[in-house]
Amino acid sequence: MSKNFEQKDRVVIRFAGDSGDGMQLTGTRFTETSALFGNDLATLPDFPAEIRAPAGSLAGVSAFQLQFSSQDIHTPGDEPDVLIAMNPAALKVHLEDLPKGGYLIVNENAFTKKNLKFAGYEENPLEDGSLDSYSLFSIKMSEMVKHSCEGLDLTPKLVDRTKNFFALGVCFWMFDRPLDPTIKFLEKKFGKRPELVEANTKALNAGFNYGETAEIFTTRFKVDKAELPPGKYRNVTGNLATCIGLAAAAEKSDIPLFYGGYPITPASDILHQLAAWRNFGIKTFQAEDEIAGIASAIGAAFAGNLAVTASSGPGIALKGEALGLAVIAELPLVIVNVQRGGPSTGLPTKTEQSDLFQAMYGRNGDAPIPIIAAQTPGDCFYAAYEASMIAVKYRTPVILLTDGYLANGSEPWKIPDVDSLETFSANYMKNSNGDSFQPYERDKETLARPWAIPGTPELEHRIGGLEKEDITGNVSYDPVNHHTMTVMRAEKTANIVKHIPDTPVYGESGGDLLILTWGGTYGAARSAAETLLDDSMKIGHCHLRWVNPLPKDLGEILIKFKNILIPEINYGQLIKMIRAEYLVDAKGLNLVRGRPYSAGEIVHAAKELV
Amino acid sequence: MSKNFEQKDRVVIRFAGDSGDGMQLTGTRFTETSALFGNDLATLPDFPAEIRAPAGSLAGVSAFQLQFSSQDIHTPGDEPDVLIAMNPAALKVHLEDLPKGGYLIVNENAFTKKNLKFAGYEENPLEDGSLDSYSLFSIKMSEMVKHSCEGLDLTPKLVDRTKNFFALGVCFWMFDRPLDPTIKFLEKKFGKRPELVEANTKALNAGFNYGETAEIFTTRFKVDKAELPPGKYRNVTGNLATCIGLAAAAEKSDIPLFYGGYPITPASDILHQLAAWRNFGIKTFQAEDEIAGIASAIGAAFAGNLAVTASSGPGIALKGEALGLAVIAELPLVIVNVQRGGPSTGLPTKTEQSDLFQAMYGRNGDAPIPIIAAQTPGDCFYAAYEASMIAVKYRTPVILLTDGYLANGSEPWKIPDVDSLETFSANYMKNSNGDSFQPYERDKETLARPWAIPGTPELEHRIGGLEKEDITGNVSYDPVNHHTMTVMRAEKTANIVKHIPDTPVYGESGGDLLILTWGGTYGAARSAAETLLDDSMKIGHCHLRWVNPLPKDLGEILIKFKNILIPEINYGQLIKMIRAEYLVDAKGLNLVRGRPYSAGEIVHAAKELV
Amino acid sequence: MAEEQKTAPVQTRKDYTSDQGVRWCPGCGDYAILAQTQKTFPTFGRKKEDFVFISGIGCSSRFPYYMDTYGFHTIHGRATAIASGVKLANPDLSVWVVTGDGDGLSIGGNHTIHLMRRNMDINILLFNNRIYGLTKGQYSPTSELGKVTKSTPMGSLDRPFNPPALALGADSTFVARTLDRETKHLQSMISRCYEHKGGTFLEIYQNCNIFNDGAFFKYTEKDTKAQSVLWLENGQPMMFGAEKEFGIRLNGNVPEVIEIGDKWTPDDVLVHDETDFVLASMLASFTSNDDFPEPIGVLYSVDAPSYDEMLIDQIDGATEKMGKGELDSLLNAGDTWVVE
Amino acid sequence: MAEEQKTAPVQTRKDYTSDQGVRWCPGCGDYAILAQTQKTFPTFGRKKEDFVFISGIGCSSRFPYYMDTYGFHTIHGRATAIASGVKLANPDLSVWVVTGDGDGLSIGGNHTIHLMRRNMDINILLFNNRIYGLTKGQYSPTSELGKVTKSTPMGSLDRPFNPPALALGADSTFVARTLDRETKHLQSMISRCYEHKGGTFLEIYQNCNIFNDGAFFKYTEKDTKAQSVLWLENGQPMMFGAEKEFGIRLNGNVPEVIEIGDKWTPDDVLVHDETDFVLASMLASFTSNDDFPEPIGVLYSVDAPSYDEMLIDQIDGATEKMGKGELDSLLNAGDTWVVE
Ligand SMILES: Cc1ncc(C[n+]2csc(CCOP(=O)(O)OP(=O)(O)O)c2C)c(N)n1
Ligand SMILES: Cc1ncc(C[n+]2csc(CCOP(=O)(O)OP(=O)(O)O)c2C)c(N)n1
Ligand code: SF4
Ligand code: SF4
Ligand SMILES: [Mg+2]
Ligand SMILES: [Mg+2]
Repeated sequence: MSKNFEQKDRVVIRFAGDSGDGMQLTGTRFTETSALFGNDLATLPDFPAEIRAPAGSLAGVSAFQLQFSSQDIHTPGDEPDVLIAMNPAALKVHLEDLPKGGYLIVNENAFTKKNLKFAGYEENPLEDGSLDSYSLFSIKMSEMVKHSCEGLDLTPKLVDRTKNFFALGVCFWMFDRPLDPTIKFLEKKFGKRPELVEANTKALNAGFNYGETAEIFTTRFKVDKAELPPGKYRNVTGNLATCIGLAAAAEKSDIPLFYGGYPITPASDILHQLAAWRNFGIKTFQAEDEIAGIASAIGAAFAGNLAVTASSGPGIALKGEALGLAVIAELPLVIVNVQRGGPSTGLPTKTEQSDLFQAMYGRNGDAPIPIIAAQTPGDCFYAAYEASMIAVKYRTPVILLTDGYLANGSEPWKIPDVDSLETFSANYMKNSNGDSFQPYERDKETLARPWAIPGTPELEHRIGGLEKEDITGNVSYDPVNHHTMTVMRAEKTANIVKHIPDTPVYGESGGDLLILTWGGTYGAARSAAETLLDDSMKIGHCHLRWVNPLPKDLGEILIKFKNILIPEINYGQLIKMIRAEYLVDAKGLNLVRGRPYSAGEIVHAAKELV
Repeated sequence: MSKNFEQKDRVVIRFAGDSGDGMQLTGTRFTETSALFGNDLATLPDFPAEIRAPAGSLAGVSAFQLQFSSQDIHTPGDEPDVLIAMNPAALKVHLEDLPKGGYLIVNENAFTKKNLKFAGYEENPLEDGSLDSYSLFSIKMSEMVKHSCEGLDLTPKLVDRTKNFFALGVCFWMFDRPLDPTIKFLEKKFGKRPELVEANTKALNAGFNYGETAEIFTTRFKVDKAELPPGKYRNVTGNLATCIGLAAAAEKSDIPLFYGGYPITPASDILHQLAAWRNFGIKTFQAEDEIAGIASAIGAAFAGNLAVTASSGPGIALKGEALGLAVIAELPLVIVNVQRGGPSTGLPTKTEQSDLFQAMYGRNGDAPIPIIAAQTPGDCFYAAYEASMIAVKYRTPVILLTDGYLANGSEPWKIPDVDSLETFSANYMKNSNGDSFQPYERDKETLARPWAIPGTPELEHRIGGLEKEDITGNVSYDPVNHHTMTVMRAEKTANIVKHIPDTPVYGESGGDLLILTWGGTYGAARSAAETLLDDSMKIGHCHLRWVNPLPKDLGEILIKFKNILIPEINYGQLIKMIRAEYLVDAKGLNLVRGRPYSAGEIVHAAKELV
Repeated sequence: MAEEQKTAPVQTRKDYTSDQGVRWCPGCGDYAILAQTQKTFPTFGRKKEDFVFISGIGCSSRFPYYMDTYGFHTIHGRATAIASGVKLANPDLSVWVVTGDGDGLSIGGNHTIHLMRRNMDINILLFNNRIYGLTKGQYSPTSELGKVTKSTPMGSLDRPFNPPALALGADSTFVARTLDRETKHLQSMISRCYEHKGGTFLEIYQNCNIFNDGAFFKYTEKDTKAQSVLWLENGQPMMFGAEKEFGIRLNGNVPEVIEIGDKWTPDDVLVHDETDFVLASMLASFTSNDDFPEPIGVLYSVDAPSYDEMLIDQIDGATEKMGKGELDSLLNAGDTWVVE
Repeated sequence: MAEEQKTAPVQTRKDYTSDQGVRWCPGCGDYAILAQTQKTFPTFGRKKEDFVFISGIGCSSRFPYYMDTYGFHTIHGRATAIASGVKLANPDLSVWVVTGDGDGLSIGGNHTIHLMRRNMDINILLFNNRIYGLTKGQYSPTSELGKVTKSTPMGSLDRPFNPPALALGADSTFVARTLDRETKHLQSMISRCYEHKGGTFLEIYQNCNIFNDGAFFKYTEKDTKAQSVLWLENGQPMMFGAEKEFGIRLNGNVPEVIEIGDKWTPDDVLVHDETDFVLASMLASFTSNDDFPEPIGVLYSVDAPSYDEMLIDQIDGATEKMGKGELDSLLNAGDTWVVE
């Protein structure tokens, strides 16, 4: 029986189930398949805090949302068009986001008395009519997979675990996606256990066939390829892109990469990924804590490596003192903060932008550090590359801010041409030209000091955390020298402004409202700007890549707008910097809920303001 | 032979010598004597960085300046009227500050070839005429004390060590001060070694008599008692005043005092002092590091103590993560930062105000903490008391900022009447009134949560660093709750504004220029304001005690002035907060030299601006 | 152990069970440890409001939420330091630290060893699963060399800590080890900790069935357990095996395993003495050493004054000597003068 | 010790003397240690640009400024961690950490023990003066119990660390002790550190004549030295006293001091074996124990692969197996598709 195909520009689909139901995997498979198909897309994994909650509980619900589209999109979407709920708890948690009329696919077998009670349902919502306003597809998935796996030598528990692939099969049918890439994936993942490959493949097929044959679905959807710029693409998460960016910087500059860090959600994957690239000569060191992580990186930088440390909020807090040492020692160093919900342990698996001030000021004394922020998962590559380049060129620590949303979210990423990447090199000091070596004699252009690494004959010298004498680098307690050096450090950072190109403004270059953003808020703000411009509003969107120093043309841009709106996922940080610097009465949008803004929320705030 | 007495309002005297010459002791003795005499005064100890430099070297010079006056004064003075230089290095380092015509007293015996060379003198300045423009008194002090100590059973080295008391005797004569208190002091200090008491007393007397009999001095000076408000006085350093303030808060509130910390210059004396007060039931714990210091304090706070930790710049940086825990746990805690020169190890023995931003933002997430700053050494008492009170009343960590200048400097301090101190109490939760206990149910007025301490029956409960559910305090990952709690924490801090009285403005309440200060810059700014007002300028001086939250009337004050000048010993921190908050084009005075401003520098900057 | 304060009503496990749902993976060894703790505490006859559980961060560190006592789930690695503050503020409390091999030995290693050397009267329960559970499977400082984990895809390069050896090196006054699956032994070790005056260190081998399943099966599963575990009992010869057919003997000062029979009799077997530091060091060196059985039980226990006790003594002594401090005299100390 | 690279010109002490004025108090034990280091290094025949000195903060941590090698005077307690990064970045360097009892055992204790367990090929020189010198005289984690200092006016309440015991507990592969005043011994110990493959821990008793004068006079002054010091030599019986009239004997597994004469002969004396962990633990327990002489020399030395060495092996292995990584293939890894 053939069904109608309805053409769609974009679809938002959300998979939700128990932590044990494999929703992250399911979402990722759908993502990869759609990426390979050629859609533009953006994802939002949303897993529970680190502890595994009891099966079936509200706390244990894990979800993965993605938007895929035939057009250029910037966010994982505001509300889902399709919600897959694998159990009552998932339904309970996520139903409120599904607009009336939305598609709702559930695993009927999971709606047992016990699970219903666990989720806080008095009645079975599949039966009490409370879901009447949605397009409900209640499927006995567990039963189905039991049938499809008949004859295989597997425990009932393992059989039941395949039901996410059944659900995936249904979705693949609905959106007309090929099964092949997923089958190949299964073969690779479970290669050593062919019975698992078979069971999951059967479940996947069963789901697809169910869509095809069951009477219940009346429509299928077509979401065409997006018109992406030509090139070769792959799908990357932000953390992966960060790793590739760092590795690329090391390869291009021919400086060995060293990573010192300590596991923490959501930054750990950076360590995991880099540790797997030993054949690139990359050295990773899982230290005993975050302090040792950055300390080892500082040591590696002193010894001539491209040194990196990464962590998240609380771990970055621990690095503050050592960051000060990197500042005064003027050594290249990249510090990645994959921001998460704070304060304290806060919301470890949720996203937030609340560590901007910590990046600016989280250490003693006047200790300026340049800060760059990535704007999309794929952009983490460029941001990491640029952070490395600036660190080396200017001999300075650089903080790279990403966040949980960027780190775990993914998007199709156009693979850059190796040759297109700006080259840079270590420029290690090789000899002292006969004169006595001056470790704090600076390059006129960059104000960088020489990088003379241990092992180099005749450049033996000593540095340290006490104030240094200008030029010689000797310890100095001289009052005037201290002022000179304080100013020098400030100017060295400010000087990086030279490197920052003119700031592009999307939309109008002047008018009623400028939306000013940094970091992961980019996508939602850009979508909002598109909507507002479609409504013929006189607005612009300006996104900051470097937060410190601020671009030199920003002041001129700001004064061309009557209003300035700064949405941040924090209680007001960039806004304070902008107000202090430009004395403009910018307004903030500050909803601190551990999740990205929807474009709609920014549209709403913009309209309120104008 | 009687000499003329010249009447003076104020005198600035600076003792300078080798680290081994006892200049800090000499200065302190002069200070105590002048304080007892009834002068107003202010002091500025200035010792070399922590390492003991070789005797006679420039790096080893230690100095102590004080201003004493018959009037109300606010600073240790800009330039010395009298410089005592015990060796060539001390002369070399300090001569540039002595105005032409100033009194210069030197120990002629120390001007040996070796010492001269060490200090970088080619010629002996006592002989080459280069000191002609000063009133030079070159005294063979070492020789004198050798004579005065004749017959005592002491090594030549120990005899020579008494020469600082000879110099002190000369100064006592010059300014007509009694020797008695110093002799008593010597008896107490060297009680067990009577020969040292005798030797030093002899040296002191010899110095005094030398003034009396030698032909070289023609003038003595009289600096009358100051008209201080009536009351009982003592001389206190800032660190001592901080300790008394904390102990007083504990006594008044009847909450046991706990101090957990790790030694660091210039905060260590707080630990030393509190450790000596065991009979007050004060518990001090020298932890293995700063993190354990604050961690133990958080534990003690949880268990119901008035918990305190203190450190300086780099040590405070280490406490950032734990501070976040104190914020989310909403426990009373006082964190003292005796600021010093940064970044990194920086200038450990020099003063600076560059940790304001670290206090505001030095931790992950949105984690607001109220900040109070002491303005004079004696004011450290009140600031510490107030910090404790607010911490307990509002169940919040409070940061108290002092600095090296306040901590080591001293002034006459009017001893407060015990009864005049505002009382407060722990208000521990005693029982749950039969209902189940809600650890995050708040007081309507203060937004404080209950303090239910271990050992209390029926109030067993659990708290932690994960986001808490409003009211219950249970772990919550709910997005809306997180926003609610973020706002709540911000408002709880903002709410302390209720407690802050109207901001007094010294001088004009509107006009050409407002000098806005915080912390230790108070004294120089107030002196500058006095000078400017004497010059009939339309200026005011406004000093902030609470930096977070800012007082509610500050905005109204600022707009009444055409210009705002913010002198800070940092590269611009309060100024950014003020510009962001009030959108006023305030200007900074930012000389970062590890030492306090002179009043003259602020006068100069003010005149430039208007 | 602070002074016991007996309380009348008899407590049950329920008294120590909080209303929070337990959130560990099904099958996690943490459940057993929680259960035994909740069962053992009522036997102490102590008022329950006197118990405080402090933890850091990790799966194990969730523990305090499930005990209906005072509890504080703090930050990673700092539980021991925070607990020190609790104990010093109120030495009458019975303070327990729950920590993991990452929390207590990696980031928190320093606070742990300092607590031990100070002999702070605090009980440390270290849940050693030889893995980072909460952050999803990186190797820990107790993971065996060469371990393949998320952060060491080609095998780890660090030699592991031997926790009892470290504790002895840090001069702990009580060092013991037990297993999550040995309910009775676990209970008895918790009781021993409670009874010990001064700091205690109890390492609990705990199975993380998700990221490091079976790490201790050798010591817990029927077929291997008897030959692999040396159950330590003070004053008893060190024998092991299904029939106690093996023993530990000192050959000079070198330990060796002997088989009881023709050549050796039980009299040749070394007798355990909990107060012997050198013996304890030797036993600790058996850890994960294939030539020897794994020592389980109390390796070392000696009495020494605790820090908290000495602090109180110092305060009492000072108060006796100088009189109870008065605020007024504090304010008026030193040289003073009066301005009229 | 990384591979030695011989260099032609003969070095002298001057080659290791920097142009910075030395700024310790006159009489400080640090001078002697500096002098012996500067004298010993030329004997290694190593290119001097290969030496790196890393220190934390403290009087002792000023050390790198005075050595004309590469040097980094870092932050308090982190020298060992920073040194680890230096060594991993360039294993060909000879990396030395200079630290104090506060720097290396108080704030930096954790990094120190982790470096040891990892057997990172770095040499730690711990200047133990049992006091905080730089901050002007607070007690340290090696100060004796009851010590009156600035921060403990009524006496300290912490039992001190025993550094060699701690190092053994942390599984260090080389543990030794020497004295500032024993120039020859000091030199030989520095050489032993240099020669040892893997991490070394050398505790140097150092006199702080300003804040803790005479802490080790018992072991350095003529009248007490002979009876108080046990000079350890591998393979030699443990004898001491002016005439070597005393010895250490094992009574069962309990050590005791014996006097050679009627009852005991040198044959009864225990022979030192640097590779015996239990023996080393026993020797460590003599520290500051009045019943025994103070063990000075190499307590323990065993070979084990170093972390840095294994890391290089792992890189080489991976490169061999997977081929040297190419940026292009890294960029193009995983599922890719082409948009035309
Ligand atoms: C400062 C900081 N660093 C890192 C983390 C991340 N983190 C949480 S628990 C943990 C390790 C957990 O291992 P372990 O202590 O062995 O406990 P387990 O989960 O195995 O019980 C890590 C690295 C954190 N929460 N805070
Ligand atoms: C983070 C930090 N905390 C504290 C200090 C202050 N401080 C510097 S050195 C030191 C202790 C020095 O003792 P030790 O390591 O024994 O060295 P010594 O001076 O005795 O050689 C302390 C507490 C600091 N510089 N930085
Ligand atoms: S991850 Fe391991 S340690 Fe953590 S709860 Fe699950 S089984 Fe237990
Ligand atoms: S204070 Fe002590 S350790 Fe420091 S330099 Fe002086 S004598 Fe040496
Ligand atoms: Mg673990
Ligand atoms: Mg020391």
